[in-house]
This record gives sequence, C-alpha cells and structure tokens, in this order.
Amino acid sequence: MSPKAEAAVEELEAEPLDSSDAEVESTREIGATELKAIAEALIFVADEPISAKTIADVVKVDREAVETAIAELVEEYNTRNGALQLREIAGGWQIATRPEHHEQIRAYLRSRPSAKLSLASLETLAVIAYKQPVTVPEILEIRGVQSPSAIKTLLDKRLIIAKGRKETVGRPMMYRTSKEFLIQFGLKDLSELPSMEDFQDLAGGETQ
Amino acid sequence: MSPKAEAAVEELEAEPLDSSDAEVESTREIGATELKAIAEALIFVADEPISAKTIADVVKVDREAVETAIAELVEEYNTRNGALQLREIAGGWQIATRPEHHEQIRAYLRSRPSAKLSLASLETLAVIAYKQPVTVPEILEIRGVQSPSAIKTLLDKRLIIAKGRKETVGRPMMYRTSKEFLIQFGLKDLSELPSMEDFQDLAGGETQ
Amino acid sequence: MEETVQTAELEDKVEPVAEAATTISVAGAQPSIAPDADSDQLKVTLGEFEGPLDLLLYLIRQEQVNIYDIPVARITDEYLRYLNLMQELDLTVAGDFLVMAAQLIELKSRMLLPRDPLAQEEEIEDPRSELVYRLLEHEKFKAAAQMLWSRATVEQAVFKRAEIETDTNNPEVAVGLFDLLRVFQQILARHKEEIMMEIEREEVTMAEMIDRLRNMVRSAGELNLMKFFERAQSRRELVVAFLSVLELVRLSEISLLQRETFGDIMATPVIPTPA
Repeated sequence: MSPKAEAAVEELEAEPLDSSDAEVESTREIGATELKAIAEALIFVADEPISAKTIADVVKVDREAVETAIAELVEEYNTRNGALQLREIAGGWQIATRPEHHEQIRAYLRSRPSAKLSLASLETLAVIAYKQPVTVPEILEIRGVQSPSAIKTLLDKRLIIAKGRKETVGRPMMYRTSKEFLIQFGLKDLSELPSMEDFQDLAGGETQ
Repeated sequence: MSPKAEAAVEELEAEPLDSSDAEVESTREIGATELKAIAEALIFVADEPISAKTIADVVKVDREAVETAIAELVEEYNTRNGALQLREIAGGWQIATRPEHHEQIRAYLRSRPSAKLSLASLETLAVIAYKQPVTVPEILEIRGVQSPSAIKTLLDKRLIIAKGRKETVGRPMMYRTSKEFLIQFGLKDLSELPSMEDFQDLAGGETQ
Repeated sequence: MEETVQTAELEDKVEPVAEAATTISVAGAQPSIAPDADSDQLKVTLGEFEGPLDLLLYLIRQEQVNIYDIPVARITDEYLRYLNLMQELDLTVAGDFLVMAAQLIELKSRMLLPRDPLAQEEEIEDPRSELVYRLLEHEKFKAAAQMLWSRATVEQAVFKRAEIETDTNNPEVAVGLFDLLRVFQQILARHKEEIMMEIEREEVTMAEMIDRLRNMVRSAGELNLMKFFERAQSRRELVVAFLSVLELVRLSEISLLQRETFGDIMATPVIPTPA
C-alpha cells in the first residue's frame, strides 16, 4: 500500500461514523478502502453467500463499486495465501477455508469437547439426576417420549451408570448419575444439586 | 536475507516434508507456514473460541509452536487492517469483525443491539465477578438490596452459573461468572478485569 | 399497599408523581416509577437510587460532607425525610430502605452515648466505620458495573461469523446446573399438561378413590404415594387419585412427609387428638 493510500485509510478510520443515527446515512461518501472493509465484514457475518447487489443495497453505493471492492478482496486473499478464501458460490460471495487442511479440520471437529449435550440427552439426564435410581420405563413415563439414544449418549459420556435391576415386571435396569457427572457439573455430592426451593427463591423474589 | 531467499524458504516450508513415507505420517514435520494456515482454519471453523492447546492437540505439535503461529497471524491481521480481527477471548482465539462497521452489519442483519442489562443486574454481576464464588446473602450484604430477579436474569442469560453450596447456615448456592460472561464482555480471562483497587480512588473522593 | 404497584394502578400513580416532581424534592432528587426491565413488576426508583446505600451515598454527596466523618444525625434526618416523602406520594417503601432507616437511627443513638472513659483511645471504634466501609464498597461496585456496561457496549459492535455447515452437525447446548433443574421442571409441567388434557368417562369416582386411599393408609400405617399413584389405570384415574390425596390432607385425615429432598413422599394417618 502506498503511503498516500495509507494516510487515506487513517483519515477514514479517524472519522467517527454517525453513531447517533440508526439509519446509515446515504449522503456520506464511502471510500474504496472502507467499502472493501464493509464488504468483507458483510460477507463474513452473512449466513449464506451474499451477492454484490445486496451489499450495494446495504451500503447504498453502486453495484459496480462493490464488485471492484470484492475483486480487490479476492486478490488480497489469494496473495496472502492463508487458510481462508473468498469465493463466489450460488450467485453470492462467501468466506471459506481452502481445501488443503480438511484433514486437520475433520480431526478437530471429531475431537470437539463432549461436555455438551443435546436437549433430549439433557432432559434424560435431568430426570435421572433428580429421580435416581430410575428405570427406562419410568423415564419414559416422566418425559413422555422414548429416550434410548439419549441414554446411550449419557452412558458413552460416562455421565450415568447402570446400577442393578428393579424387581418389577421385566426387571428393567436402573440408572443413576456417575462420579463423572459430579465432576462435570462441579458438584461435591448430589445434595449440592439445586432444589426447587433454590429456584423458587430466585423466581419468587423473596430470599430468606 | 534477501527477498528472494525468503520466498525460497517459504516455498520449502509450504512443501510437506516426508510426504512419501507412510510410516512417519502422524509425526510428519509441519512447517511454520503450514501450521499458521491450519491454526487459522481451525480458528475459523470452531464455533467458539479455540485455545492454542486444542489446536496443538489436533495438529500434534508443541503448544509453543502454535502460540508462535498465532502471534504471527495476529500480526498479519493487524497489518492487513481489513474488516476482520484475530483476538483472544474466554481463553481461546476467535476471528471477528472490528467494531468500526457495526452500523452496516446491523443494517444487513436487521439486528439491534441486544437489550442491555438493567443497572441492578449489572451491579449484581459486578459483585459476582469480583467476589466469586459468592452466595445470595453475601450479594445482599454488599448491594444493600435483595437481588433475586437480577440473579435469575443473569442465570437466564447464562452470564453466571451456580457452582456448589457454601457450607454455612442454609447451605446457600454459590454463583460464579461463566465462559459466556467472558465472551459477552470481551475478556480473555478474569484476570483481565481491572482490579478493585482501580475503583478505589473513585470511591474515596468526590464523584461528579 | 401491596408490594408491587399493579399495572392498572400505574396511570393513577404516575400523574401525582409527575406533578409533585416540580414541587416536592429532597436534596434535589425526585422519585419516579418505571417498569423493571428484569420482571413485569413496576419498580419505584428514587432518582437513580437502586437501594438504601445508593440513597445514602447521594445524600452524603449532596450535603458535601466527608464520607469518613458522616454527620449521622443530619444524614439520618435527610434519609427519613426522603422515606416520608415516598410515603406521602403513596409509594411503597421497600423493606431494604426501612432496614437502613432502623440502622441509621441506632447509629445516631450510639453516637450520642458517652464514650467509655476507661477505654484506651485506640480501642474506641468509631460506630460509623462499618457503614462507611459498606458505602465505599458499594460505590466501588457501582464503578465496576459502569465498566462492565462500557465493555458490553464495545462488544456488541463486534460480530462473529455466521453459522457454517460444520456447526449444524453439532446441535448441542452448553449445560449448567440450573439448566438441569429447569429442564426437569419443564418435563414435569409438560407431563402435567398431558394429564389435564385427557377427558374420559368416569371409571372410579372420587368417593371410591378416597375410600381406597383411606384404607390403604390405615392398613399400611405409612403409604408411599408413588405406589398409590402407580395403581391408577388411566391418566384420569391418576388425577382423581391425586385429588383424593389433597382432599384427605385438607380433611386432616392424612399427613404427607418427605424425608429428603426429591425423596419419596409418604402418607401417614393423622391420629385424632382427643378433644
């Protein structure tokens, strides 16, 4: 970048945006560097490929100006040769990773921390935590839906353990929360689980 | 080193070493340029801030090497001065927009700044942030007012979490700030909060 | 007057305040009523005051006195005038404000007590010191809240990338302890709704069910209610069973006992006390 262009950038940035006005003022001139930055920001935050026309409408400039800005951005991304690319897809623009590193990306996605639970698993875990020891038919009765995969997930994540059978029709397995459950939720023991009273204290407004 | 030599080194580093040998594949040397690209790709695809350690584990390199790579990436992002920044938040790294263009982004996303917390909630949050882990009676003592609805709001917004009980009369729940708190307030970690003493001067002397 | 100003009453209440604002004020501050952002209750705010410590701080600043040497009598009088003003305006004075008033009055009387002539100079603790400490702490946290507010404002101008494909195959939620409890309550609520929705012909009458329960409790001496409910053949019967438990409790024929949180609930017969 030439020193002159650099100075222009600084000037633009020093100039505060009209923060008091919610509407973007169409009257203000938008420089090429700023337009490029806004286009990049919009492409980054958009949840699907965003067209030059959409960007032009938001910023209230000519579509051609946006297309020039994007062309420069593409050039920058290619020159930089980092992990990201700016690509045109389905009539719009998108930032994506280059294909080279898919192996590591897949390895990461597979290894993602597993302390998270789906809502179904969470519900099942909640029932087990508060009603333990409890059988699958009892969980079904309370939740109103079958939860076999949730139980498998919880067993896989070692949050629950099977503990004996209930002496009733079919002798179903009983489940309870594990030591791992206490660790993951930072509990010393089960008595530390919040009770309905703890919750009502907050919801009802009166403490003590 | 001449520019030409520099380019040659980069080329060498980009070229995977030992790619023909299947046996040493997992321990394959990863050049600095490649590591930088992989780190950037992982930071981009991760849906929440990703730590240098996680990246190191995925790529199977030293954490220090990852940290060096990230430091260079940060430098690149800053030098480029585009719409995006690479920043450390909640113990991990994240790519995000710079604040400058928020108006246009909001205009496009049709989003409004999310509802700000009430003064009562903010004060309660401040007490929890600085005194954690802290119980409801202790918060009352400091604030001088009951704050059950503020605590409920903070729990709903996932800014605080319940963590165990205090072994005292009534075994009240203890609260602390969450990872979401760090994210929403743009903090690397709790140590980044200004110390309580920084507010001392304000309190002792005249305000306004 | 009730704790909360009802919405219907709002219009009645706001007007006199707005009128009064020009004429009545203590130390230059005026009270107002506003909906509380965190709940659907209306909140009485005295100027900017969130609580008694806020009000005290304000009065101390307004009177331009040294916070380390508060003229307790003067500040207490101001404080009480303020509470009176609230009552004149027919506003509910929150309990926290009254507690502070009591503490101030106590402090005021302690300041009037002659000092123990035998006590060493350094042993004499200023009765105000605890209050001063609380005020200073409170003010620091107010400053901290301001800091958080500005941080959040900056942070709201920063955006993350939109969802990409790799996010969607990981539809998970982060979980805290209270989430667990909330989820459990939701299940219970859902369960209850299902039961309420089913309307069937009567199989067992309420009277029959009450008899059944009465007999079971009497013969067993102690009945696990879970067991009793499990006998119900339909959801409707379950409701009748539940109602009959309530009825017998109301008639003081049985009492309910839960030995531990979330433990089973036991029904025991109430031994009639001889009149």
